[in-house]
Amino acid sequence: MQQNFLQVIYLIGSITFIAGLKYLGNAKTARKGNIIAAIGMTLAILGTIFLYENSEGIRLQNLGLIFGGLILGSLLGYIAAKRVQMTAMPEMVSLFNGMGGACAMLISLIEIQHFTSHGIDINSMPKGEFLIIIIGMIIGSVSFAGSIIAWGKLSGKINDKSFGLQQMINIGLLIVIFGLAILAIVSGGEYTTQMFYGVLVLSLLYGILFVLPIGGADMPVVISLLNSFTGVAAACGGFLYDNKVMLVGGILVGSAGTLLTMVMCKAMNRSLINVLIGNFGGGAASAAAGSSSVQGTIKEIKASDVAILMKYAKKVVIVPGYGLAVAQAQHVCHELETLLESEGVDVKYAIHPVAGRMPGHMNVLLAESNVSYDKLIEMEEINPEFATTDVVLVVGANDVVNPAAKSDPTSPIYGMPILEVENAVNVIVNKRSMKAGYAGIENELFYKPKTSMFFGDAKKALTELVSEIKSL
Amino acid sequence: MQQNFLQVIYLIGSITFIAGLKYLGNAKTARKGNIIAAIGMTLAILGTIFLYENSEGIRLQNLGLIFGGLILGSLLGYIAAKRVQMTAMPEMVSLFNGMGGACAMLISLIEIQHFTSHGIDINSMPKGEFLIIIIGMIIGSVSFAGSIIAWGKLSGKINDKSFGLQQMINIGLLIVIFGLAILAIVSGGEYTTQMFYGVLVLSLLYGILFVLPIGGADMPVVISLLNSFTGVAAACGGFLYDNKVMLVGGILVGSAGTLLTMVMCKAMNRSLINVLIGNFGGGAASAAAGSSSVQGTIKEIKASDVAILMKYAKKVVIVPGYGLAVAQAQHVCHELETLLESEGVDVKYAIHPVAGRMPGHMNVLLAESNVSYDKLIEMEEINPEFATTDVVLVVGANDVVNPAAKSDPTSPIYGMPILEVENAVNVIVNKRSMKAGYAGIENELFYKPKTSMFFGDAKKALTELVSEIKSL
Amino acid sequence: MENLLQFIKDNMDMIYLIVLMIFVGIELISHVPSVLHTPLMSGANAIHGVVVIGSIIVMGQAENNISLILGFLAVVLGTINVVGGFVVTDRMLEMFKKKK
Amino acid sequence: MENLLQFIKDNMDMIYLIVLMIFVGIELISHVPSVLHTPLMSGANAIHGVVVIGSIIVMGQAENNISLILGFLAVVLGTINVVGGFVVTDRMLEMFKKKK
Ligand SMILES: NC(=O)c1ccc[n+]([C@@H]2O[C@H](COP(=O)([O-])OP(=O)(O)OC[C@H]3O[C@@H](n4cnc5c(N)ncnc54)[C@H](OP(=O)(O)O)[C@@H]3O)[C@@H](O)[C@H]2O)c1
Ligand SMILES: NC(=O)c1ccc[n+]([C@@H]2O[C@H](COP(=O)([O-])OP(=O)(O)OC[C@H]3O[C@@H](n4cnc5c(N)ncnc54)[C@H](OP(=O)(O)O)[C@@H]3O)[C@@H](O)[C@H]2O)c1
Repeated sequence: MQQNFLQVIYLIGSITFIAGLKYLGNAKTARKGNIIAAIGMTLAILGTIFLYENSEGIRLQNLGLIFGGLILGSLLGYIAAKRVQMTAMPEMVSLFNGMGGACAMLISLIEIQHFTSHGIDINSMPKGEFLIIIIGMIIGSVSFAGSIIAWGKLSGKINDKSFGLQQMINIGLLIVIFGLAILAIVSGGEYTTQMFYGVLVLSLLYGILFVLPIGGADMPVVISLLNSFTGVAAACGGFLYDNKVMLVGGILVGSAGTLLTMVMCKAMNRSLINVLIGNFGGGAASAAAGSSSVQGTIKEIKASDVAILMKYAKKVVIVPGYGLAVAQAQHVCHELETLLESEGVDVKYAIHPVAGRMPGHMNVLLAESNVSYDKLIEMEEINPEFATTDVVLVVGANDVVNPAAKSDPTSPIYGMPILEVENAVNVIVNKRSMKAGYAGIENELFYKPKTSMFFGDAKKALTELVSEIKSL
Repeated sequence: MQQNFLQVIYLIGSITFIAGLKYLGNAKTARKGNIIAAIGMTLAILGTIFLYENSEGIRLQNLGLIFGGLILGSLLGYIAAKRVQMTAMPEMVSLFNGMGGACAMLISLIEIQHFTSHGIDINSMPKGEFLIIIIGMIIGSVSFAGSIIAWGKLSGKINDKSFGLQQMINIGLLIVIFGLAILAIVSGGEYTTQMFYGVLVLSLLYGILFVLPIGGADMPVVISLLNSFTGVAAACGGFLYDNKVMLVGGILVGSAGTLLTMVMCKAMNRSLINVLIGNFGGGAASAAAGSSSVQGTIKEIKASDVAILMKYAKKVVIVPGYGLAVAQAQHVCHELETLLESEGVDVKYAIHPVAGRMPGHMNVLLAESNVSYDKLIEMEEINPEFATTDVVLVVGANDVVNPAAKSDPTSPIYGMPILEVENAVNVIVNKRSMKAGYAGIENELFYKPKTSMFFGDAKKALTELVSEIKSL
Repeated sequence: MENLLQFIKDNMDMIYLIVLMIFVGIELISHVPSVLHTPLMSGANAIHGVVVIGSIIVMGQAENNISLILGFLAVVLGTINVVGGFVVTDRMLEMFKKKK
Repeated sequence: MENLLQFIKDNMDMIYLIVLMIFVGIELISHVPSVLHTPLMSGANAIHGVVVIGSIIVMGQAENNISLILGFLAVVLGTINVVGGFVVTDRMLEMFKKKK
């Protein structure tokens, strides 16, 4: 009876996961979706604790410790999630993802340990079960180790490291891991346990080596991929315990995550293979930046002149980019916007889908400083408007306004849709130097007669600009 | 072994159905999707014939008759599908749908007959099984009878018939059907078999009465609804025989069909309830047509004047509507288009999503007369173009160009997006009279100074127009 | 209540299948352009012709004449649904293909 | 080969479940605007935290100290994944809400 009830709870949980993910895909319902899934998860967890019986009808033991773990985990998770800076969210997600992977890994470890601690020969374990345990462990530990590295890179604790034979070594490692795993399952010899632990160690190593060479800016894609890995690891747990809600949740994240990864790659105009092997977001970028192919003279402009231009403009469009996020200039940017609006200037933001370093980065960033949602205009909508714009202020953006994406078929960003700022009357670009952005390529826009460069750190430059406008 | 193999075949069949339906939803892949699903279906049918064993391990008997039925059915289906006129496709679909419903109904009948012919008390049948059989029969026969009526109405063999208490009677009938069905299942008395046949007869009657009062123009919606009914009936069969491919195919069509029905209603700016109860597509329309609220004078134009206007235009947009289909004027319309193009006029077609009497009606119709796909422009795309159009020729369309949809909140079509032809320099409307269209309402457009009425049957009028242009 | 729970438990796999199929069906349709509604309806119509499998099973176990006749009829009608459905859909879609 | 077929047959329901879930997952994502990618990733991240249920089950059957310690760790980590995931997603989405 109670078991049947638990199954119904699991069904409800599964439905909330699907419905939640569906709602998450729509801006209007996204928050509701998240809450729905969270409620389903709570139900499923509490149901398990109070109603679960194993095949012999025995209830769960150690309830005290379980609750202790739940409370401790909730506290830690809640505090971490509440404390994290908006700009540090991607690495936070990566860290949480790593925890999930570690959890899957530990489950497999305990299952094996459980078996061997009774002095039973591990080879007597049903093959199917062993297979699932070992797959869950491999995926879980790769996801764990990889996520930790991704977190370290994004938060600047670990640098890109790549050496010559990296890809070869990784592929070799993968082969060894799966070879050893198969051997452990079928051999039936006396070293099965040792092989199992060998697989564990190598998987962790692989997770590290897999993520280490990938450029820091490609991390959102990698995190999304590791996310779907953890989903598959959770699904393995569902198989193992014949637990439908784990299976549904796991596979759902596995498939949705894989597709999301591909969609993200596409928005950046790159292929997944490229991200994983190409190493283009990291070292290569800085290397390429040295070789300048675009020639011409640039025009500098001072804050006081920018102030005059903007104050007497009818319509100003601000193009935020990665530099705005790095400089944490969103608040002063909002101040600039309200100031101009109070002077009767029409101010809008042009949001490129992959500006910044994560999808929606600019929306999140500007929303943090209370910029109204209506002022954030998507690329397709704003592009026709540039023709009627007096001043475009590009703040820390580079690739997303690079005309090479439209004109130069040899450019690595060729084909990516861009913000067509050159149609405006004046273009003012704020950045610290002439250095390239993420894609590591020169930007012809900076050399156009219409364009004036307004050098400086975004936060400082905008602060100066605001005080200049005020003093006019 | 063979049973396992059959299960794999069913799995493949199920996947082809899902993938097929997915591909059908995209113009580029739609044909492939249809073929994929057809292949899966063939596999599933052949697999069943050669591999199926019942729970006692007995193979299927009567293979000769089964093949005979398959061959006869294939021939009839193939010929009917190949012979049918493009414009008669909706009623053909309805007829096919009715066959599927009849098939589901017959399965239930045979199951019961099978039971009783062995002299076993029908009440000893497991309740769950009986429930499924009876539900399958009710839905199947409603779908069968309803589809036949829908077919009759669309092909003009049956007229709309509605009388005062229609809705009351239908609801009462439904209550009796389900009451009797429940009684048959739970009572266990000696009249169970009689009750079963009673349910059958009443269900058929309900199917007839349900569709009879609905306006002919609402038939596409009704067919789509009956389509999803047959899906559910097929799913009942899947339950009965624990047959996954039937279950998957049935539920897929059941849920997709229900949503499609709703989407279709929405495109016509009507609610499903309205279609089923409202009776607005039929009698009401002609009734309302009498009461004219729009006043003004109309301007008539002769073919020779239209010819001059069009020949010396730079850009002409043709707006096809239901009248074009009725008059079968698509071929002469294409002739007109090529003639004008050869004179250097830029000719396009403006396709409203619900022009005609089925979604996509205009596309299908014009494609039949070999109009190039690039010339068919969807509403959202063509609307901004009217401003630069010299002559709009409206052929047998009415509601889809009615400005009341935008300006008059009391109009039944208020809120429906329309083709904004009034922005063009000249609007020429071809129809036979001043009668209303499907929605039964007056059209202010006809009284505008820009508009000239070009009366006559579409085929005749366009033929005349073509010869006038030639003789210029 | 207990009965109901037991029934749900026993048919859990079916229920998951049904729930998921409903999601799949709805998701598949919700982004379809309106031009494709009629072919889509027609294609779905052919797919529910899968009910013919039920009639084949029933026919293959028929023992008396009434069953045989009704079964034969069911197979014929079901097959018409399947074959006619797919062919008519293909004809509709043929018209949509891009012409040069 | 026979083994494989038998295995497939025995796990047919699971296989249907998996296949359908994959369809559902893909369909759900394929029409999502790119602004929502990060919250979506984060929400999905919280959902796979369902793995914590596995750790609860394993923990509830643990008998020796190593299992207890590892199990406790697993529960804590899994819970961090779940709670942190949902909370951080909510925070992200909070920023998207329309402000007047
Ligand atoms: N959104 C995503 O999901 C995502 C994920 C991964 C990769 N990407 C990629 O990231 C790129 C995004 O384009 P983007 O235009 O936003 O950025 P970008 O092309 O990377 O350019 C950023 C620019 O900001 C400047 N900058 C850095 N720090 C600054 C500071 N403190 N003050 C002022 N300027 C500063 C840099 O120039 P200086 O050094 O001269 O100041 C740099 O050129 C695209 O190539 C996209 O494909 C996006
Ligand atoms: N597409 C769908 O899926 C679907 C389904 C159901 C309902 N509907 C509804 O159908 C309507 C479609 O709009 P529509 O503009 O295409 O058609 P409409 O509003 O029904 O108007 C058709 C017009 O064609 C004229 N006509 C009839 N026979 C003709 C002939 N032989 N030669 C020339 N003209 C002829 C009629 O006027 P005369 O009698 O004066 O000639 C009539 O006013 C919408 O209201 C829509 O909601 C659409």
